[in-house]
Amino acid sequence: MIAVSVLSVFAVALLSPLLFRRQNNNISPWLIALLPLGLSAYYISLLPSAAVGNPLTFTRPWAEALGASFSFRADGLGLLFALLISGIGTLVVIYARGYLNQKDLALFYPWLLAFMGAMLGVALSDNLILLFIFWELTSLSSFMLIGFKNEKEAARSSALQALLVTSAGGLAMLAGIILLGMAGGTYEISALLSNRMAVQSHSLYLPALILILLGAFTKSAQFPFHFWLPNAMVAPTPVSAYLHSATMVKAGVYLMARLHPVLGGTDAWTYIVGGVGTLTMLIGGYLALSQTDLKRLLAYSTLSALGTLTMLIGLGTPLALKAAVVLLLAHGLYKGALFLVAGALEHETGTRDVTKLGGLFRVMPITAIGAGVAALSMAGLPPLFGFISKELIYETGLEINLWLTVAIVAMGLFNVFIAIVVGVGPFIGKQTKTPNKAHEVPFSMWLAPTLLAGLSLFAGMFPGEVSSLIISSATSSVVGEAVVVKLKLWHGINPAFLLSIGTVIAGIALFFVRNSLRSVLQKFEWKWGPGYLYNYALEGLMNFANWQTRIIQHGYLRYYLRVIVLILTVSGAVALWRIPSVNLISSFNDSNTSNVMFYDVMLAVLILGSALVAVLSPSRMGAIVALGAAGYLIALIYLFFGAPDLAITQFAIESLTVILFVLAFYHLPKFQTFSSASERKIDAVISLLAGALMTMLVLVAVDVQIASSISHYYIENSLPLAYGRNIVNVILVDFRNLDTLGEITVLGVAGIGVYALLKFRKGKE
Amino acid sequence: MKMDSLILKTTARLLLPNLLLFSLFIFIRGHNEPGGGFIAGLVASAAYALYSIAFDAEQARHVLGIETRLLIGIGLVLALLSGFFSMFGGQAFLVGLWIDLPLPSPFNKVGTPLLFDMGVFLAVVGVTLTFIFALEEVK
Amino acid sequence: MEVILAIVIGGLYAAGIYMLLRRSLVKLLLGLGLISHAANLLIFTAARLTRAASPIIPVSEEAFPASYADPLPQALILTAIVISFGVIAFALALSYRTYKIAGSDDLDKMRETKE
Amino acid sequence: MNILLPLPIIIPLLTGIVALLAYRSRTAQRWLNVTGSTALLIATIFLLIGVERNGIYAVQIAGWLAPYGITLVADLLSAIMLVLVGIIGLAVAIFSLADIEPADETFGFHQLYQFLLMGVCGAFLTGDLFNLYVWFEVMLMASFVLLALGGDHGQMQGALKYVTINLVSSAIFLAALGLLYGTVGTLNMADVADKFSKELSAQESGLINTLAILFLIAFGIKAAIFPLFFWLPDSYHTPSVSVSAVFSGLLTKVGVYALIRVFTLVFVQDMDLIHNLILIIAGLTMVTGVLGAASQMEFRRVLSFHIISQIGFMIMGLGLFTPIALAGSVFYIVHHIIVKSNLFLISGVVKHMYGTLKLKEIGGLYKRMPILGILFLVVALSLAGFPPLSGFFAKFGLIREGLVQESYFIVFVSLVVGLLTLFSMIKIWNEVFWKELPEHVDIPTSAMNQAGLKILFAPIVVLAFITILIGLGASPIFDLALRAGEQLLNPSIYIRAVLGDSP
Repeated sequence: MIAVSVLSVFAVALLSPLLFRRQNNNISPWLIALLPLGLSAYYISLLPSAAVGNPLTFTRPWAEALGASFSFRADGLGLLFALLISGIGTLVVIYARGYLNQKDLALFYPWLLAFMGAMLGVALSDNLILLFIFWELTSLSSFMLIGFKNEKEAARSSALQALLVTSAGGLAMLAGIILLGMAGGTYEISALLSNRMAVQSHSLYLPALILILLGAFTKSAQFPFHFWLPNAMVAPTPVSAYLHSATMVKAGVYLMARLHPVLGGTDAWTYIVGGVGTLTMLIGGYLALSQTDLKRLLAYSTLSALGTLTMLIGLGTPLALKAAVVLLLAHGLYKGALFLVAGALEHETGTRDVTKLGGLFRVMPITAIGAGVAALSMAGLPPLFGFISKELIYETGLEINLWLTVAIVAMGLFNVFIAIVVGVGPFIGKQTKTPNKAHEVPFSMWLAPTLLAGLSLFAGMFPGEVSSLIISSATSSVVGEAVVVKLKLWHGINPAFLLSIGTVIAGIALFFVRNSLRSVLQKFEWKWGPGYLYNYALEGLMNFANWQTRIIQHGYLRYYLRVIVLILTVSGAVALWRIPSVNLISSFNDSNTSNVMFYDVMLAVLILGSALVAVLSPSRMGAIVALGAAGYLIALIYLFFGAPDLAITQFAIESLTVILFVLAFYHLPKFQTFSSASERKIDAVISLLAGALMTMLVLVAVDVQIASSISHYYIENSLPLAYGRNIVNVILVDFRNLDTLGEITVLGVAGIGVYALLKFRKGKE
Repeated sequence: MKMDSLILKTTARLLLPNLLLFSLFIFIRGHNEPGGGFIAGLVASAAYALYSIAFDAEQARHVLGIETRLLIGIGLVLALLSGFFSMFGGQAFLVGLWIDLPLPSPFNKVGTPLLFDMGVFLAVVGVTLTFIFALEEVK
Repeated sequence: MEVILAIVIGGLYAAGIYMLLRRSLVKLLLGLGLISHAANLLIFTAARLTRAASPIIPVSEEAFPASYADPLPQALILTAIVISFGVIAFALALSYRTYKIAGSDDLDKMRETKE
Repeated sequence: MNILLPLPIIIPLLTGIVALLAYRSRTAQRWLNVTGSTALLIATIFLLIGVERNGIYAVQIAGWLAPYGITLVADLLSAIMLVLVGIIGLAVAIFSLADIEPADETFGFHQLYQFLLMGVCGAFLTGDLFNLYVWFEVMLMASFVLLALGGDHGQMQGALKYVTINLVSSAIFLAALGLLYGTVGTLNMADVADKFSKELSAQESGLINTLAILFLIAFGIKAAIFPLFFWLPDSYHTPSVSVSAVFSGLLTKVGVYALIRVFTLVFVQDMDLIHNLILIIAGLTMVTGVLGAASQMEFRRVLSFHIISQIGFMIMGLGLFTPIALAGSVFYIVHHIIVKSNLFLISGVVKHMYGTLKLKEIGGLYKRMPILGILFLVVALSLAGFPPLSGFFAKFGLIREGLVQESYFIVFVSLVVGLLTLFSMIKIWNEVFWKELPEHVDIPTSAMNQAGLKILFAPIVVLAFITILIGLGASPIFDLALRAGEQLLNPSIYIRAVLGDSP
């Protein structure tokens, strides 16, 4: 049933275009939304059994030789994710109906749903290979969605960037998964979880960890791989809300949380994951400060949140993990809402520039309320869920050390500022003039943000219920053993609370100096970031590829041949040289040099002479005649050494070849010398060396006899069994007649070819 | 390309049947003496090649009386067919089958290898003449 | 004797390869011819030479004399000769056509690597 | 099995000959081509089923004892390759009905096509090294003509290089054969293997190593490995699309097959050095090929360079030399043949739509033909090793085995190459499907009617479906590949099947 829940999304994705075959179909999006809605209900129904540590599982064998199996498992962490995915998914499906036009929807929903299915697969897989498959599918569907407005160059290049960065990480992760499988003896996650000691003491632990983390970091846009996420904001806003804040980018976080019980707890884990997370948290928040584009602002703040999550998982204390799980949910709710608000604003006003937006409360009150509540949650004010989350994070910091606390407080400060800029700023003050005249958005577009904001409020009001329903079991999955989490809204006045008040006040203060803050920060913009490096590397790669291809695949046939001949000569010579007791002198031994007669030498000299003439002759006729002469002389050799059939055939073929050459050369140009003298010298050396190699090969081979020839069989059986006295002929037409069949086929094909080449005229039938 | 020479023409006309007979001779004795389908085919083509040089390709084609590509096809078919007989008897492809005839040697043994060789002969003639005629007919 | 033929083979290969490396299409064709000679002679030599009788059973006899030339390489060479004959004929036609279209037999001018 | 084994040679030969005899009728030849290809597919499927159930088949053609006559042998590798020939043969035969120009048909396309298939099948079936040479020549000769058929400028330039370099390869092969025969006096692969397997002197094994190098070079040229692949990218984009599709699927794979065959059967003694050499070559082949692809801006040229890059993956398994690695290679070959031919076929539809394959002059096809877009994406991503398509499992098996064998360098290279493959596939996607049609370009009013398009689409859809199927049903196919790999690493089974139980 879990498997069905995942696969059903893909099935609907495939079928959804059919819903849009009719023009102007307003109902289809609602129909489609029923699917994730139903899935949410289903996943909620699975929560109780997960909470008591008895998650629903499903396993079918698949590619067993490779270790892949079709197994799913719905524990607390998986269900928390699945609910975020299906719940926010439902709202995004509805939202998109208002945001995009009818024509685009038919191409949009399949990919959105494919993404949803892939994401559910990631969350619920219990096999690392299966998880990886879904993981890559999220990259692909994300690629298609980022590039949705594919006429735009920016959309295409951003989509490519996101795909390349996440796929690169994905490939590293694949290697990491394989190593982990080797260390832990299985790819089944639930089995690995109980195998922690074996994995962590294995020599492959560190490489596996680093490689898997590379996958998680790229996916979750951790520094220094963060740059693709802001660029991905070219996607339609529903996509940004869904993929790039609430779900996909958290896949990396999910993976780290999922594998924490196996891989976590070591120094390497703490320093790498915690360090990278902290860096990302600060850099993301800092970069957000100077942004004025709503979506980029949100994107950078998402980076900061992802960094925070990573940091918390890296720290790995029970408190930190609890804080991570809570933040995961809180962030999904408020950030999703804020993105959708941003989309609504852009949709209505035609701009996303916060400096151009103001006073929209009057015209868009419902959106404004949703935005405000979500912003308050983000800023961490009670009684919203964001407050609970923030308090936990502050406590974590205080629990560990001062420096971390400072970093966390800075993050909190950034968050307050961003929340106000995005969720409050556009709605207060004087109404500004915008490209389009703003109205309240339609129902389908305000439903999602307000509902998400409402959930933030609800969760903040009833933290106990939320924690017993899902947070506890999710935290248990991350910690690796059963823990009970009791969340409370009010902890009393403690250091964390005091810090909260401080950051909120400071954040509001920052908001009032936002313009000068931006102008100061923009002066310090750092263009040599990893994004720049990406472009530089891509360009460098292209230049290198072009250069390499020009060098190798230059189109000059003679240089191609030179390389091949040189490789043959050099490798042949090396191989010969490695044979013990081979040297030039020993080849001229008695058996090889005996039995030489005068006319043999004459013949050899003549053949070599004609070859030389063929090479040096300035006239075509001379060369052809020389070639023919060489052929005839070789026929004589055949004749002298007991091969009359060969001799006759060689004679006949040579004559015909000469005729063909003459006929063809009649139409071809005279000999010309194109190459320079030095080229000719080089070629002469190369060919002489190659010739020398062949000579050596023959001499060595003639000296070695591993087994004697099988020919005695032909001699013995030719007459009694094949009724022929000419054994060569019998071999050709009987013993090895398949060769001959192939050979006359070659001839026949050559005939067809010559005919086609010489007679072909375009258009002639 | 063609040579306008009366001597050549006469020679070619005279040589053609003789060379063909000679090629048949080479073909038949090929199983026991140097010779066989290849060589015979080359000799036969030489006869037509000479003719085509003396006259021209078109007249040579006329004397040949059959499209050269068809000749290739027939040659290949014969060679292939010779391999089928054994398959009908449940043996492998291309196994030689022989029957005895009450004739003097070398005609006393007739078998599929001869048919095969015949295919080789025709294919060689067809191909060689395709080459030569096509090259001669190039404008 | 093998030494002599080995040198001849090496010489033929050298000549053929040298011709292959020329820029002129026409010379390339001659190179192919020379290399095929060399290869055939190589098979012949590598299979060991003998001045003994050719592998034909005399009509008067039912069995074969003790010393004979190995028939198998001969059959192989025969096949190879015929195949290279077909190949060279095709190469000639190809060169003719190329020359007609390109208007040159300079191979360096035939390097359409980019499209 | 007496009947079944030579059928993959007989069927195309007979079809080709009949088509040659019917040279006057274009229609008859078209029907013959499709019928013959269908028959071939059926025969090869039966053969695979038989070999899978009963073990290696061997038939002594002409009925002579094993090392003396020519033996046709079908082990699992051969049978798998033959089925692939059947599939691609039929797919491209159908595609060609709408793709090939009438003039090319008149001048023998269908005949040549069948002769090509015959050569390929012969190469996969034969158990005799010289016979392998003959099949190589059949295949090459047919490919020469197919490449040149149509005779335009680019084709001639490509054909010249293709022909010359392949002839050089044949010459090296022939020389190696001659030397081999002189040394062991036999040409039957099983017999050679048998004779090599006894105790050898240092000089003997040294010579065998030298011969192995010669074979490596000769087959390496045909397989298009680094740095011997020059002929491929300069020619594969020139002929009609059907021809490049069948070339891309089958020809280089014959070279790869031959490499796998001789280096698992014949040259198996003391080959560590050569295995390492093969791994290095595999890495370089992957990298240079994929970089070449990245630098190209023509649809088929990109695809051609990718063939090279993927040859690297195929021989990677040979270099690792374990059952799973060889299974990975076999699986990779299966996947590659299906996918690569299909990509060429898709390029054919594009060519019919736009009249060109230069990426700069194409665009906007996603909106025009979304289904073709999706098909391309499925196939291209499979090529890039994207899960859960066929390419993923192919790559996965190789990479896993590479890690197990601690050959980290080649694993690293193959991962990076996978990424670059994705990059250049996406380049095609961006240029052909996503980008808007450049303004200065006019779409030619396509002469292709709906019926013609359907014929073009049919094989594409089927092959894409097979790609997905291989991915989702990876298990049985990988198991089959694994058994093929195990068979390859136990040459004694093969030798016994050919020579019989008594040595």
